Amino acid sequence: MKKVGVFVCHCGSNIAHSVDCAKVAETLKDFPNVAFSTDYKYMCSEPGQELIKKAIKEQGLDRVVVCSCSPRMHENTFRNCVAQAGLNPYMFEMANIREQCSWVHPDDMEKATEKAIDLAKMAVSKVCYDEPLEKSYSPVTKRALVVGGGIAGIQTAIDIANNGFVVDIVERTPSIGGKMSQIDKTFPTLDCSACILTPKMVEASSHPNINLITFAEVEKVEGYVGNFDVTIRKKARSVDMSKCTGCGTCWSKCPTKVPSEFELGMSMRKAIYTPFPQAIPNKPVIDREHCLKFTKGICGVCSKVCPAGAIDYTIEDELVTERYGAIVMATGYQLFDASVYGEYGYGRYPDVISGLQFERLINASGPTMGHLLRPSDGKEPKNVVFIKCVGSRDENKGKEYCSRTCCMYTAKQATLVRDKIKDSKVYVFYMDVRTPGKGYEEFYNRTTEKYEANYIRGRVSKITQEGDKLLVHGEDTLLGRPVKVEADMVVLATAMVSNPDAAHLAQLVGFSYDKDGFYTESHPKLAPVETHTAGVFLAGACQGPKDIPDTVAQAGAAAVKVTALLSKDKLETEPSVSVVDQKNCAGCGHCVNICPYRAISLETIQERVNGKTIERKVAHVNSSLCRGCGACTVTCRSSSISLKHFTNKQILAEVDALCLQ
Amino acid sequence: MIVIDKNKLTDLLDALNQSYQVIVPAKSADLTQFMPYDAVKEKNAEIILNENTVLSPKWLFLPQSEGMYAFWAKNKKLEIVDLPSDLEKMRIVFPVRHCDVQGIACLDKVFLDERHVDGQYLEKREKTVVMALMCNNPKDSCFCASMGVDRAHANNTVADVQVYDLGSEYAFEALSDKGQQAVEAIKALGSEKTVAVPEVKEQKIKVNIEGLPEKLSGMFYDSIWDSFMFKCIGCGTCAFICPTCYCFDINNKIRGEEGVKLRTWDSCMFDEYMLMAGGHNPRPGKKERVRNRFLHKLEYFYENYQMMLCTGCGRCLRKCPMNVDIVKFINQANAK
Amino acid sequence: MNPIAQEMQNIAKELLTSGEVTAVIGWEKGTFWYQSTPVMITSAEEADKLIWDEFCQPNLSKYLLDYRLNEGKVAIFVKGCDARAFNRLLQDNQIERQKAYLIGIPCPGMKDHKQAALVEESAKDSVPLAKVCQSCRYPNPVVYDRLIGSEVTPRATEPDFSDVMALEAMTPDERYAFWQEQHTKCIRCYACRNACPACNCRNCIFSDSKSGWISKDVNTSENQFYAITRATHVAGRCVECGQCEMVCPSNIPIMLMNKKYIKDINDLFGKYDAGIDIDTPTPLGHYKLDDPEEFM
Amino acid sequence: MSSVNENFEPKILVFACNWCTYAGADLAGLSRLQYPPNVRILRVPCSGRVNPQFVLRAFQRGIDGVLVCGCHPGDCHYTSGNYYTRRRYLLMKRMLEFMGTDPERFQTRWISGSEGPKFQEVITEATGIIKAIGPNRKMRDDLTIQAAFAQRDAEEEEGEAK
Repeated sequence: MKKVGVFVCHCGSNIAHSVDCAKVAETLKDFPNVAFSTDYKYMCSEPGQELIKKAIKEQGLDRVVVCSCSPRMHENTFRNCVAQAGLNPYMFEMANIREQCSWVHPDDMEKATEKAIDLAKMAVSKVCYDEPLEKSYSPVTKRALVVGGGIAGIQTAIDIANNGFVVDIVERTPSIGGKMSQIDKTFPTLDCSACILTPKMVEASSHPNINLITFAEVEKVEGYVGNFDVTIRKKARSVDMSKCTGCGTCWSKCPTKVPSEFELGMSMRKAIYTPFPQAIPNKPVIDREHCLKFTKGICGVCSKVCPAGAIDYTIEDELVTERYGAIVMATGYQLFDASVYGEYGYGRYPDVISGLQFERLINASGPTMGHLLRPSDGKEPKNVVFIKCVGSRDENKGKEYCSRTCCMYTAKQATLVRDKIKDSKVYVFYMDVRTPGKGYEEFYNRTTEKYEANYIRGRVSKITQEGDKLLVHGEDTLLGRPVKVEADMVVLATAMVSNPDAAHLAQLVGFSYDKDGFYTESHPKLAPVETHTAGVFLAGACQGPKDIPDTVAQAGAAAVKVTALLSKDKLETEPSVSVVDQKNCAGCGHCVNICPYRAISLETIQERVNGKTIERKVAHVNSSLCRGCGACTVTCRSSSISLKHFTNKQILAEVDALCLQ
Repeated sequence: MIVIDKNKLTDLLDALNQSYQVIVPAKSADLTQFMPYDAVKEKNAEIILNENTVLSPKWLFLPQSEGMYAFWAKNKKLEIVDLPSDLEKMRIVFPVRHCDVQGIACLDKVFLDERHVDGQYLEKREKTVVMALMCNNPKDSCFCASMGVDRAHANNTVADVQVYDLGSEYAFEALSDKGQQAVEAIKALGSEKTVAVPEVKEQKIKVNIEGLPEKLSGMFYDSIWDSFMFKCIGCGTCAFICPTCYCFDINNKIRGEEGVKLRTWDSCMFDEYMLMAGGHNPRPGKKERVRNRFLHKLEYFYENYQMMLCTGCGRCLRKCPMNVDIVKFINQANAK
Repeated sequence: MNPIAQEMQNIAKELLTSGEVTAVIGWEKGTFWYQSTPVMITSAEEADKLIWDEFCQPNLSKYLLDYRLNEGKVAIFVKGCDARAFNRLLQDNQIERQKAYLIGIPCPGMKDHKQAALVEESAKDSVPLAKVCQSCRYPNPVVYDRLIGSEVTPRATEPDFSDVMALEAMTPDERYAFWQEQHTKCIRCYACRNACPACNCRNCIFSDSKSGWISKDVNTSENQFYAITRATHVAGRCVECGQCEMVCPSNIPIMLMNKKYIKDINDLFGKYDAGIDIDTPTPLGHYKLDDPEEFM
Repeated sequence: MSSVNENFEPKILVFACNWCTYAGADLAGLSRLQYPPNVRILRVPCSGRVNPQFVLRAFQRGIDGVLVCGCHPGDCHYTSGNYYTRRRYLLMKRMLEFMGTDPERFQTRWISGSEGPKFQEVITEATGIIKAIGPNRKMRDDLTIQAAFAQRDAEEEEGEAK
């Protein structure tokens, strides 16, 4: 026999004005398992709580129901109260007879009282199956991993490191810097991208709390918040980092030329190379796909000329496993392949280039030393056409979403053209101009007014080549007539898209992504840098297209979340979690797939069957990860998974209680 | 004997239905079973006289779910009250084949055992007139003769009326006072005649049970079980359609502060049948369960009551989903 | 003997003699002409028990659950539906692929053994195919190690929902009356569950009355709770072998409920056939953001 | 509608997820939005916790209507719970109707924490409809022992009279 105490609150007159609280208390006295029942003016007040504590002690109550306001209001108050009287705080339930009874049925005392009695009976029925629950704790490894070394990753790492925690940055390419290092100027301030990025790169590389692991990829992630075991593949550089001084002799002597990824194929690099002059670490790697030593077994010049003896062709990929408390995904984005739009001739006409190629062409350290020249004949273009939304906002050929940055970088590029080539004309074909950022609209206005860029609202239908000119056929939808523009160069504002392996990486780490491969935040408004996998956070364009200011802001936010997590010595876990009856579990694994937190895994247990020890797989809930949603309990046909505090028996008991005549 | 033309079947049933609740074998919603004649009429169901029903008449005396008593914990005080009888009228069940009559005889052994008479069972038996039909048209699954059932004369500890199928007529012979009263009720529909017991067709299936219980008592650890258990899927079909399986489980049906103590059929083929509270199961596998069922039917019951707990009705031969065949088993055991 | 049975016996002999498998599960002739029943043989001498005829409807795959702890491999014969059942068990992590040797048999369709039981053997030809077989779309095994005979043309390309639709066309009260009558017949023998390859829980919630879901009281309401719940547990997982309906002693049209779920799943979430591709998650095991929305 | 139904007060069970619908119901209360007193809210962490078997059970025990309510798709506190709810109950609703229950008696609705008025509206509408169609007699598993106690009481009275 359980000994339930029922305490009915008047809430002054808030409840009592339409619920006969004394009657509720009186009726409940006769309900099974109720040992004590009373009503009081303010249950949450000091004397009210004393009343509960006194009754627990004097009546020997082992569980308590308070009929008052919403549990969202005072559940914790009363849990603390019963705990102070020596009960487990989870041996407590609330019946909401204010928000969901007296306040909504003010004029019908009889029915409101009847309803309050039902709600109280439901709570008593549930509390009878309550079991003491304890919070559990898991340790926190005070080290963070940032995946991706672009501006998002760098900023996150610096912020975390400045808060006193060790951070590893894993970067796939030989250098950190990311896309921002390829950009010439940044809008709307037009400051030089390298000038603001390079100091950050240097800070990251020299920070005592930051370790750069470049030319490396995440291979495997196990564990959970506070304790992720991450295996990192350090790709073979063929250069001994401890010996190399970055003097550059090797790459100046290397005979093999390869199109430069950094310059988007518009100039050449060597087979032993650093991606760009300001690369960090400024130590080369050998591109084994092209190096003659690896392809043909000849050459070996770099090894011969290296004064430090740092070249080592025998180095192999190395797998290292490190434990981290938190992971930040800052893997950035890629550019949409504009050749999908055959009508624009990208890839066919050399003078139709992407926005990022434009950045390199106009950059002082780029292939043309900052002189804007046509790739086809090296002539300076006079008429430049920009086409926006190439791949964005186009469900048919591209992506449905808006890439957010293109309006602004196109405006920026238009001004740069006008700035560098005084007698030039620029035309911008657009669908809309979106400038929702500080100083953005002003910048756009300057582009059209001061820099006299011609904005034409309409789509380009095709581009044809006429001699050494490009003929851009489009429509001016504002004037409602076709337009033809003769251009020397066409710049396509290509969409930002997710990395081709973004989904793979998300599955590896264990969080979800949307149909476009962008990583899904835990809540679009209230948890924009969290994923729903505890301990995994997002920064930058891997979550969705964004510009540099937004990326840096998000990086800072992610860093704060990581810092908050790592500053704890242990993590308190939700006591209302799912638990598996492993004896009953058949190990079908349906719950594993349904759990949004990857809290459930199959583990092998040993069992005695007919005198033999056998092994079989059953589900296991990691209570550090489980957040108690209960989706698994419904998918489990054999009811082998139960959600503590909301067990099947408890809910059935409530249903039964309410249906009693 | 009273001889009544088969054409007058409806008149006969209607006449009986005046003073009795008549139960007949019938087919409704694609299932043959014993059901009240009133329901047969209401549903326009077909009365089935020439074959064994899928469900046996066992439920008339041992319902699948039966309340034993009601309890009430109002105001925290427990009260227990007997349930009122659900038999308002005397029942008459017509016709019951000799195999099923024998089945009732088996149930009598258990529930009317002198050491303990089950009151609810007794009431149902006393309030029911059993009209046994001597069937001269056996199906290919019938083997009652082999199981010691007298095909000409029904077990007279059970049958109140013996009915003979004369082709176009039925002959009724009262075997008990209850039976006599029932025959009186239909007397007017026919005429008194002396009738010879009709010839019966031989049954195709024959098994030899001579010395079987003794033989089986030495076969508990025999390898026969290893091969015999394979097919069984552990369902309760055999036990639930069987006219003799009588195992039941006792449980509660509770609504808040009131409830009923229920007894419900159970099957030793269910894996939870022998499950102990601590989780131990003395019959953990199919082998142990199949062995128990067959040994109960053919050895243990015989040892206790000197009769087989199988009446050769052939229901399980036809309805076991995977055809676990008791005849085949007996033959194999004999051959060992 | 028909050539398929001959080849079944040959393969069984070969596999048992070579020791590749420790047992072979197939069909043998049952008590009556309309019964073919599962059999397990462990030696080549027993191979002549194996048969193949139009009553081999028992689905063999679930028997593998009894031999999970078997050291060696077990061979089983699989028709289209047995193969889907095998995939069902694989997808539910109940068996290991490498512990089974599957001998596929393209299936011409099995006769309705319940109908057959009503007539003499001489009228065998007039016995119709079992209901599920009449609209079978996967008569050829979808997974096997070895195939006997040549593939057959499926009898249907689209599922047949005419019986479901007929019921849908009734009024709620008519439908209720229909199911009341059906579920009143249920004796809760659980043959449907035990024969079903998708019912592979270690302990069924209906076996444990302490689970609180259901009492042992057999009445129409509880029977209906059982029926709906079982259909729901099997929803998106039913391989349409029809075993449930075939083994039901009370002739309850159980597949009607399973097919209702299949039809609705196809309509709502896109066409899905269970037990075909084990890497595709089951319809109730995943979701799409753009699933139909009716609850706004 | 008949006069019988005018006096009929249905009981309606509402499964409400803690984060949206329960909060929405609280908001309705805070805003003093009135609705019929026929509903009883059962709080669950997430609509994904609501096992269809709970709904069947409620009907067995004689409830007149059931609503399963959760966050709007995309708003689930646990990311995906309501997407599973949507799949499960799109099917369950159809199955219940296939079994012959009255379609009006079971609904799934998304009600967010800010939708107090929507909560009021949904409850008012559902109560009205169910009131109109009368008490639910389908699928019930009643305990019929009243007769036993009535008989016992009668006998006792008779005994006392003697």
